[in-house]
Amino acid sequence: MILSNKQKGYTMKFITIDKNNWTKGIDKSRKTYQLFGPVKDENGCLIKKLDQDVHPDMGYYESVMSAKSVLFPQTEKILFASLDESLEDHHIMKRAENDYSPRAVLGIRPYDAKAIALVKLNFDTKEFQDPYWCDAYDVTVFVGLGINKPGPFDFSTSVGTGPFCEENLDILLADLDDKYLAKILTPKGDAFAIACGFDTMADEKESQVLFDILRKEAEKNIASNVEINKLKDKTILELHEAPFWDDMAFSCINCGTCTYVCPTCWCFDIQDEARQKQAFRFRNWDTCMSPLFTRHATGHNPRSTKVQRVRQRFMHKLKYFLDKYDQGIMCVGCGRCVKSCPVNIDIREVCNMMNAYEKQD
Amino acid sequence: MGNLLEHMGIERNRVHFSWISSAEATKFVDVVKEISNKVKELEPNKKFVKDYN
Amino acid sequence: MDTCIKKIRDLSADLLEKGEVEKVIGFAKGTIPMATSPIAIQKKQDVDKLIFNSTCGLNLANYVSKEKGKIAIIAKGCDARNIVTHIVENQIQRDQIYIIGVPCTGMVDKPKIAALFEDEIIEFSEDNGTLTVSSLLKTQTLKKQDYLKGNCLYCTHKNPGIYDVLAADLVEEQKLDNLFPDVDQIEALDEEAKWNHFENLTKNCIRCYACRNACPLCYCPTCFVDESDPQWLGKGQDKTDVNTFHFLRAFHCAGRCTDCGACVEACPMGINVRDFTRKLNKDTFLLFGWEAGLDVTKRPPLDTYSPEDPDDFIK
Amino acid sequence: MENPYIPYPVRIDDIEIATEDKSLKTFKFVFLNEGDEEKFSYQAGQFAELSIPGVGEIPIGIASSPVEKGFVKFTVFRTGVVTSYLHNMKVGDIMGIRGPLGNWYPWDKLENKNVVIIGGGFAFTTLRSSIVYMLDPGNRSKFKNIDVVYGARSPGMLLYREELFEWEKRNDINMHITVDGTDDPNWKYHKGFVPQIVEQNAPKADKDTYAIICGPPIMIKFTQPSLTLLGYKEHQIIMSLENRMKCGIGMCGRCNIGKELVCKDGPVFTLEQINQTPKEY
Repeated sequence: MILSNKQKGYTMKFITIDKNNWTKGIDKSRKTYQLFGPVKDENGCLIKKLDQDVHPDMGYYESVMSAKSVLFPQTEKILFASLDESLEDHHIMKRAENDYSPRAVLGIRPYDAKAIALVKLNFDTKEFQDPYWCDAYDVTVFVGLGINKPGPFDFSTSVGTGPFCEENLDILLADLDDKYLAKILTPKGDAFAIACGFDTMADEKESQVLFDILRKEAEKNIASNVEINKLKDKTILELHEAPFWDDMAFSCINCGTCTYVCPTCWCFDIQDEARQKQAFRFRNWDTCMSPLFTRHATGHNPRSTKVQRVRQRFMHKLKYFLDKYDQGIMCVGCGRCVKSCPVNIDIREVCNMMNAYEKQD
Repeated sequence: MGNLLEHMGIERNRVHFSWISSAEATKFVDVVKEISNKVKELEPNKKFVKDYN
Repeated sequence: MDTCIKKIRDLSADLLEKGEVEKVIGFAKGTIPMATSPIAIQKKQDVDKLIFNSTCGLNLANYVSKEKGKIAIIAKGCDARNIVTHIVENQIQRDQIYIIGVPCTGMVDKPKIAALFEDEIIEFSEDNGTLTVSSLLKTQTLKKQDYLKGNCLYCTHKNPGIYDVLAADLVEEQKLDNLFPDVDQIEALDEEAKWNHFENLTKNCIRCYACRNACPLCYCPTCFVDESDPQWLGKGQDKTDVNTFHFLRAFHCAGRCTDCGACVEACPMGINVRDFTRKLNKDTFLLFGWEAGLDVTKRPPLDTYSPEDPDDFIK
Repeated sequence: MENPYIPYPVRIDDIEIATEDKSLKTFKFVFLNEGDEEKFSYQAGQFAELSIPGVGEIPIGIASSPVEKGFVKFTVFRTGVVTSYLHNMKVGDIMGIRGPLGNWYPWDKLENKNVVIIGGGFAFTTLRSSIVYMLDPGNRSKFKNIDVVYGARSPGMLLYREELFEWEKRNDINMHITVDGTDDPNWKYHKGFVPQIVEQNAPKADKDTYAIICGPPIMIKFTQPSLTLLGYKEHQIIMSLENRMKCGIGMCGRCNIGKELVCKDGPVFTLEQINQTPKEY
């Protein structure tokens, strides 16, 4: 792990950050970085861009939405063109100018950072790179906050991540009451720490021991889990034709909540809008729960029923993704969909059901 | 509908309802005049307008 | 409440055994505290999955439209009102549906309870109007009356108005001098403040359409927001598009909304969508003396014409 | 980094009404920028996104053939918002093309093989591209026998009629043109549905014979048994699928059948591959 950074000749290090200096430090970084982080309002906690006078709520318990929007806004202008025929370049589409100055996400949950690594498999491929997502990814520093007390619906350890998972993070913070112990994992993280003026070195051995203790303690407190060991060996068709989908999908109202709160769901729609002499092309999050997602212009719909759509979501996460990339399932165990689903369809139950399913001959 | 728009903070005088037969040309002209005057008094609307920038 | 659950199960078992219905639509226990999940029971041996408590805030009428066979449904006051609406709007026939009525003592406001805790709730139980709620950090005992959903506070139809059998004794309806104090509060604001209220209300909306999809009234084969030809509004997060969706959806429910609160119950972002619909409920009540879902023989006011209809808004 | 969402700017060079009911038109586009044609180098069977700024995009099979230079052609059925808009556009209008996208018919594998092409209705576009490609003097010798079964509702609904009748006259390709029905007394070709014509006229399969099918789902469904009857194995039946698409580059997630993405891993699959995925097309 973190092999790429070792290749670059970077050695990871530890620093301590006194909480009294935290706000001053991150404010200092604003000269070069746009900051994102958890903000609470009357309806809960969201990961948002932080205005000058807003600071991240590092004691936050859980955010309804994940951090995926930092790289992948729910609505993003991707192209524009002029429709004014008196102009030379009318009707020729160009890339919309978005801001790709450096940004840092503060207090991201380790499993959300891992989710971004999974989403990267979709947006950064051998054949095509999504320039909007990839450019945002390249300029983003992920400053994770280890979860000392995982919530009751966190099942991250059973899906290959965990409360102190370091994957895809540039810095991992451990909350030690009066201070943070920070593990600077990459040069990108190092540059951010420098921009904040955080430079109190900590002993490497001691710090690592402390991280290990915190991690073990936190992992011990995870009360929820799923079984995924047998998913790989089943065929797509046997799971697809399993008898449990009808009952499982009955209560589903086909809203997009589960897909929108999910840190690993990346599906999107492309929409054009025109106003006066300007044309815009946007992309918006989309959801496989909507019948429109797959409906042809002719009216034909390969997934016209609710059951087909619910099955698609779980098959994609727990089987297609696993088979396609061989990087585990497309779920990081954050439990957001479990909590937000209006009718309480629980991915843990579905996953266990799929894992335990044996075809009857 | 007028009530709900007003409830959401749209000025009452921006929304008008009228029932005009195709034969009532003068009524049509009068109503349009009256509406344009009332809306002009309100200055440009900033609500329910999309911003593309 | 426990005797009511037993009655629901016994009645359901009986109906299924005699083959009088193909399935019973009710609520099952959820996998996390305060969650319940609509379920269709088709076998007698499964009736023990049925439960009923103060967290059954969704509206089961949402699950019966377009049903072909004979079904039974567990109905609170508001579910029953929406069944009436379904019958009036030809979404289901009266003789197709066997209604197991449950007089309701109100549903709880889950976000309001959750807000009392810093961490997550791990246990929830209730006994005769007392709620016991625990997180890892603390346990609290609450009076259910203080934590009712917004729509239950102003509910004057707790008893199902239509049923084939009751699973519990009827309850006393509350008498209210003012049915719409929440609407009055917004009406008292000036234009700017009203506008800000609604902009702020929907600022976190993610357009998941849970409100629409949880609503028994929203059974259109293609909703106007999904229509592409013509496309009525943009599909992104532009706040004008977001509020146009909420505004028009509310209007499509004018004179039909029973204020069951399923929209708010379903919203993952804690938006009180009822701020839109309640205004129309108040207007139809004041203008036409109308409350939806009380009478299977009456068409909703926006569906009928009478010379007495108020027309002072029209020139 | 190349931005895969930015279309190449093109000008509409010609518009031809393709069928008698005017529901299909063939658009000929030329690239505005020098060099774009080369970047857009494609194979028969691929598709592209036709991109109209402010209106939207639609994935359409490329009807011109890699051996035809200087332009690209698409035949478009008017059905949704974008296609209706496109049908109202004029010669000279500027729009965009994004591609080429997806995979293509397996031309390497088909070398020295007999090829049977089966098409129905307006899904004949990439098949036209393929036939023109195979008949090209530089390519014809690479293939053994070529048979084409193509059917439409009526004679006036057949695409590329003039070319069809030209091919009919050649002796290096066996044409089996059919219509569902016609009252034209001079109609000298077949009458009947595609599956039935396939059963009666297509060559029996040996290990060197491959069938390429493209058509509406219902035609594909009913043609499969005919081919099986003629001895075609699953891996010898090659199909092109159409699912709703947006990005065309395997990212937006909607066009999957199982773990395969029709836009990127397809649209061309063998029946053998398709039979291992859920039938969500």
